[in-house]
Amino acid sequence: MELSFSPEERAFRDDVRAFFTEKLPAEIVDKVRQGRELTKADMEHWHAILNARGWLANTWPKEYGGAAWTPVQRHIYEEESCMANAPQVVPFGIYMLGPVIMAFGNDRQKAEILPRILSGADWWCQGYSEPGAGSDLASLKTRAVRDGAHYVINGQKTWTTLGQHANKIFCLVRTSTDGKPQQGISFILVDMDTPGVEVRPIRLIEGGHEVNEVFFTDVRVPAENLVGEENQGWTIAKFLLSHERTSIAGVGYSVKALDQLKTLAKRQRRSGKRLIDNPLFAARLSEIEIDLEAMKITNLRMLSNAQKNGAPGLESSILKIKGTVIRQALNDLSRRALGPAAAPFPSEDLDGNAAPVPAEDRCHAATYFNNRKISIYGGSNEIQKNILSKAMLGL
Amino acid sequence: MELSFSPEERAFRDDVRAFFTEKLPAEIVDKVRQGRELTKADMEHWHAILNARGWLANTWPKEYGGAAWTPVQRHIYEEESCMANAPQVVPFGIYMLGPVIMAFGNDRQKAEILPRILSGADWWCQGYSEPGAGSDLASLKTRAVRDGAHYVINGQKTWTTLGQHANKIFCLVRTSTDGKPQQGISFILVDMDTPGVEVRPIRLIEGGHEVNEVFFTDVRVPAENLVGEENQGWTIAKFLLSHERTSIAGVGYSVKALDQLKTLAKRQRRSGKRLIDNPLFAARLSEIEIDLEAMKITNLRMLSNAQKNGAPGLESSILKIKGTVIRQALNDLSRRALGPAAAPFPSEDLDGNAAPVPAEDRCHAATYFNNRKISIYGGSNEIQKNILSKAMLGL
Amino acid sequence: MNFEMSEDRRMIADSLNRFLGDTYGIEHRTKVAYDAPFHDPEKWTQLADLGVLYALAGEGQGGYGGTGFDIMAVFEPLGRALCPEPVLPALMAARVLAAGDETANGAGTGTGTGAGIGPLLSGAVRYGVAIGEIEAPYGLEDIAAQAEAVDGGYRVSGRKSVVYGGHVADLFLVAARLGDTLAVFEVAARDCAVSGYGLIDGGGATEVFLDDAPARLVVADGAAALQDALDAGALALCAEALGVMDRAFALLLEYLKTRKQFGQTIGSFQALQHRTVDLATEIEQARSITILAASRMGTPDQSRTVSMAKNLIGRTARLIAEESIQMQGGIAMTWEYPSSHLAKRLVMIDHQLGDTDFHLERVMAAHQAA
Amino acid sequence: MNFEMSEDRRMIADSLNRFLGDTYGIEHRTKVAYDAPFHDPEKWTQLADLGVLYALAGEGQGGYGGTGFDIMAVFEPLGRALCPEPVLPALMAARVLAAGDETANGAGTGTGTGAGIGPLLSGAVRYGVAIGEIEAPYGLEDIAAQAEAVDGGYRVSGRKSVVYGGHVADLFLVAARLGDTLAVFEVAARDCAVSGYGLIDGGGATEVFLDDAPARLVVADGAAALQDALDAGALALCAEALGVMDRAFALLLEYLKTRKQFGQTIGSFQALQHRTVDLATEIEQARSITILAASRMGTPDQSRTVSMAKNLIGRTARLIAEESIQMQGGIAMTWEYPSSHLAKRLVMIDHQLGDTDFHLERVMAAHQAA
Repeated sequence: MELSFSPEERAFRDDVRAFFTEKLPAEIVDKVRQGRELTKADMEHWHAILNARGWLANTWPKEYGGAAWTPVQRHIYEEESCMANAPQVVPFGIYMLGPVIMAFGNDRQKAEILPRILSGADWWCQGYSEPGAGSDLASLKTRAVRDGAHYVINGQKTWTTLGQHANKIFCLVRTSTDGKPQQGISFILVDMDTPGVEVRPIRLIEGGHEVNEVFFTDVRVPAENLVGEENQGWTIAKFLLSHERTSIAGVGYSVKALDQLKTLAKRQRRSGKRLIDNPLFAARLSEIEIDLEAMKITNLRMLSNAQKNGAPGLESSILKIKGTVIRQALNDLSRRALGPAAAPFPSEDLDGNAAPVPAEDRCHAATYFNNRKISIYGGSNEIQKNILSKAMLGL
Repeated sequence: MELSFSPEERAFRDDVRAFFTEKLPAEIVDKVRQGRELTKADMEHWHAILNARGWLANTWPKEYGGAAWTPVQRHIYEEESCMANAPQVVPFGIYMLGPVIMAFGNDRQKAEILPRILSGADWWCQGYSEPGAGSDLASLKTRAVRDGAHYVINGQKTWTTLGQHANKIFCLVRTSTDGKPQQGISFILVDMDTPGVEVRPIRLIEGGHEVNEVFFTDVRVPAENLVGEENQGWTIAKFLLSHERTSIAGVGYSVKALDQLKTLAKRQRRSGKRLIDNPLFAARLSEIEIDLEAMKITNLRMLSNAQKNGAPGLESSILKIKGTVIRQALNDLSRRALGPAAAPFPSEDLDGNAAPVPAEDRCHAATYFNNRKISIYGGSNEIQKNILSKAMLGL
Repeated sequence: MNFEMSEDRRMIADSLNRFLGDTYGIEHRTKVAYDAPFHDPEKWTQLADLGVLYALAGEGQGGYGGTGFDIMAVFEPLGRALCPEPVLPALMAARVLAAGDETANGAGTGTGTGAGIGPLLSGAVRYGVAIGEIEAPYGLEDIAAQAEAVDGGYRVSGRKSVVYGGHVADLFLVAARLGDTLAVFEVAARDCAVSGYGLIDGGGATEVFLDDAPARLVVADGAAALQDALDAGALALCAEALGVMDRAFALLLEYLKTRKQFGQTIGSFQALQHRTVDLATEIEQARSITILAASRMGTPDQSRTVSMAKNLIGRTARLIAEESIQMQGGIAMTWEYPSSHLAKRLVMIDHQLGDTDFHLERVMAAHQAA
Repeated sequence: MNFEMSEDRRMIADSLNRFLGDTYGIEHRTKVAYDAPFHDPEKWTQLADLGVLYALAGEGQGGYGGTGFDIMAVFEPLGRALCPEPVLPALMAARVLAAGDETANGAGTGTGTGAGIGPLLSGAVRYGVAIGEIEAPYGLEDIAAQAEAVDGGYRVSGRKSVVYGGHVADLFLVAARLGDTLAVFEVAARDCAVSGYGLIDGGGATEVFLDDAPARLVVADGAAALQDALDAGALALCAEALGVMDRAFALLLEYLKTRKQFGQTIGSFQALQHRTVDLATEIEQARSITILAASRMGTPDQSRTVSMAKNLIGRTARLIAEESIQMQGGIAMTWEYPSSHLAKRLVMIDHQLGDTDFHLERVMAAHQAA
């Protein structure tokens, strides 16, 4: 048993840490720390900084301009990224489309698409979910009908994250209704400025705009925009779902959230004492801390497996389930720690003097509500349990 | 809204309380208080005392020697019984077979069976469950084949509570394999001393003997022992299950257990303080107390409905589920409160001096383990949830 | 034993349900609840004209209610409609002003009401009840605001935080230390610096900055009156939560019965069925404890029982909120769908007038004192 | 980073698993665990002959192990077999005696071992470790037993409660106050009044009554040595619990796959599937925290991390116990079926060397001190 990282991995951690210290813009750190929304420019700026260092496409092979990190390096990066209040990389081009193109795309697609992801020329978004088909992708209804050298797409996608910033979208569409519902699905790329594509914002529970509906009305897309074979979409979708799940536990976020919560609990006062000295609060905080310490090791154990076996196993579903539960429990405690001061709607109008809490703690209620999503998206925790029950336990 | 009992009901409570003070034998109280097993003689003694007062068959109509209590009176009696550490009435004759005979039995059966339940001449036990058919009664396999003026019974029953004391057993048996599995079941009465009946004890998790297996090998039973029509057993079983569920929440037990726990928590010491002054323990105790206060009202609300509508509704399943959860949580806390002293096996060998806890708290671990049964028997909590989901929520 | 509402109270509840159902639909509510003034002034007037506020005070104060069951009858419909109108501060102010009346007429430590309770009950004058502070969010013990007698009147200084409905209040009832006692003062809104804001679950509140603000003494020894107002307010929040929960649960149930996944209604999945039954069970329990607390108003057990109720409501409301979002999935995460707003209210009620832990500690203290 | 057991430790674990699997089946276990002497003396000798006890001490003490991972390697198989042999007191005694050795050879406050650690590791001499008292069940702070120096030796008085394995001990290591410090003494079993009894989850323990019992000083300033023994013991219990949980879960899974109800295997019911996945998840977490605690033995973080592990193990073990009974139903309530005994051990481990709350408070204290 050896729980620590190798000397090389520790040196890598030092590099990452130094990079964040030098290159991460202070105004972006402030926004992340305070839980405020980043602008499109913020995200593009950060991508450019990462790309200049060669770290944007950290999981891509070097031949495509990637960093070819091991799962452990990726993990170390994610941890440090959270601790430094760095923004997450927008995943749709880097972690989702990129690997799909490398695995299923043709040479032309590789040559055209991958460099534009790195350069920031394209902002991709994802067209998977549909109204009425949340976790059940096989039932999707958006049709793509072949018409000469084009496909004509009609239908609606939803939950398209950051679609308001995107110029491109990759979609799962139905190209056939023969056979099982999974068999008639294809993976296709669409320019967002094609006539007939319309993006409508969805406002979320806490008031923010991060997801959208995307409507397709007689949208004509060149047939060469198909990735892989026609009706091969289900294979691609499964490839994507099983890909890149080692950081799915969100341990880095939780570690950061716990840190912030401890500071908050030492500042807040209840009945003349620090909140951390309230036994009920301290007990809850400590229980979550213990769960999180265990989760860190669970994550490393599965990472170690992934490093050895090439790919994460089913256990990644365990990370997803327990990781989201822990994170939501921390969000819950941070909200509670504020007492009545959690209630004001986060808004630029609330100037420093009038707000009952400092800026870095003003979004805890909003974050709590917004993060109810993490146990729903990417395959809800219920779906993960169905999968584990069958595939891991054999029930 | 009026949460209190009527003047008549309060007077009744006074009567009950006075009765317990006068008539309940001290040596029985000690055993109940300490969680020790009662002997057959103890239970018969108590039945005789109750019967002398006319309260043994408290739910039976007066014409059969019952007390014809309202649901509220029954509830008040149960509460006081728990508070007084009185034994429960052995339910099989009084609450189960009696009502069945009154509803489905013929005149001869009524005349022969009911008086002998009251007098204690017969001790009935229940032959429902079978190995492999716990909550799923419809799948029972014990066969009764008509042979002239007799049925010949072969099969096995299990979980027969206090069967070791009984001279009679009422059984559900399969008399037909035609149609749906529910349709071929009959309700029949068997003398335990008939050749071919064998009782074998089942030892439970905590070491006690309260349930048994009963084996039937070519047991010849007179055909007139059938209750109701042949193949009417399912109807009778459902009648029994829906009957008499107002005290199913076990609120009285929980109130008593909470009382005892409070005393214990003021006596036990941890880190130089009383256990009740430990905030984590006090918080848990208080949460359960709150749940129990709510359950008392929930119980009364449903009782009030039952009083009005004649029979308890589906809500009795809610009482069962939540009532058992609360009781088990109290048992859990009582066990924990003892610390290491919970560990000794309760035994007569442990004399007062050598045991690390006083006699009244010596069985908390055993009770905790034994009471895991209350969420399993009588239709497990999972079965109750299935029922509620369909019948109450329409899912 | 009888668990039916009296005829009078059913009439209040029915007329409120009808009024809110007809005129305060979820779209209207969402429109007004999140934009200044974070409620609908016209609807406020209509609500007052219905006589709802009179149900919150006893006959001695010119009302026709004021018991625990009256509070339930009013606030449950408000919850069901997710109504952001500032009725809660009116209830709490009425309790304090009534105590002011009593002490003024009795032992003489109070000074009686200024405008009188009449304008409050008619809806003409709106009060904010300013008790909590940043370092004393829930309890009375640590209140730091100070008052002093000056020139035959009083002056009050301090900061009151997250005063619900304070953004539209004409007058504030302010808890402040006067020598050794905790007193209650009336301060005109124009004499304080107020800075209002909207709340994440709709409705509005304000910070109140008092800097030697001229004040009228309402109750000199005000701890009991304030505690009574806090208890009545907490009971009202419990009843409100019941209304919200009922509606949230009904929406969930409807969703489970209609929405299909993998070719089946979601409600046919056993894991969700069992969780839904758990929710139904907890809602019954929440209703029971609220009924109990209502019945104990005005008895020596008032505070302890209200704390029990607020604790259980806090636990249950969060459970319903989280589970109803989780089981309905993405749709319940959206602003457009009522469940999200119901869930926010259910969670944030725990931040008003004492959270689950605060009230649990009061129940614990009762055991530890024995 | 590497989460595989070293070759040496895998050999210990494998040979233990093989020995216990071959000779300590559940029927044998149930027979010996609940009747005096509540273990199997012959098996104890064989276990010692396997060299298992040597794995619990470092090379300096004549052993070949003694690290956190050695403790895991020994106690997980013991748990899997639900083995009632008194290995735990041997581990804890070895830690204390080692500290005695060190202090005796070092600063001189200890007096060295009497019989020496050798007979303990060979299994020839059995120790009981007598720390807890009725009013000081888990912590060292409130120990009341008193020692005094008499005639060049020592005498100890007091009562020690629920001393695991003490019913078959030759010698006791007793924590007692000597002036201002907490010291550790060795007392022969024949010099105390002992009253042994069986335990509800199998195995035995004793009350130890000391009345001016002649004693040998082992460590004069013994708090650190005792804490180390408690930490090592708690880690051993965590590892034992992992073994028990794995077996309990395997039985549950088998039951779910084979037992039918309403014509389907029970394991096909989604509500049970989800709960079973939850159990599997928590078992992974329990293993992780135990690995972490094992890795921190001998570091400044030892005590705090062991407390984290014992807390999480306590929570998880109870969950597995309760859920495995509930999901298997009546059969798991019976003495004849192994699940019942596994469940009892899982629950009762929380009553040894500090329960979930005790250890949680130690973790809380670390935050509050900062």
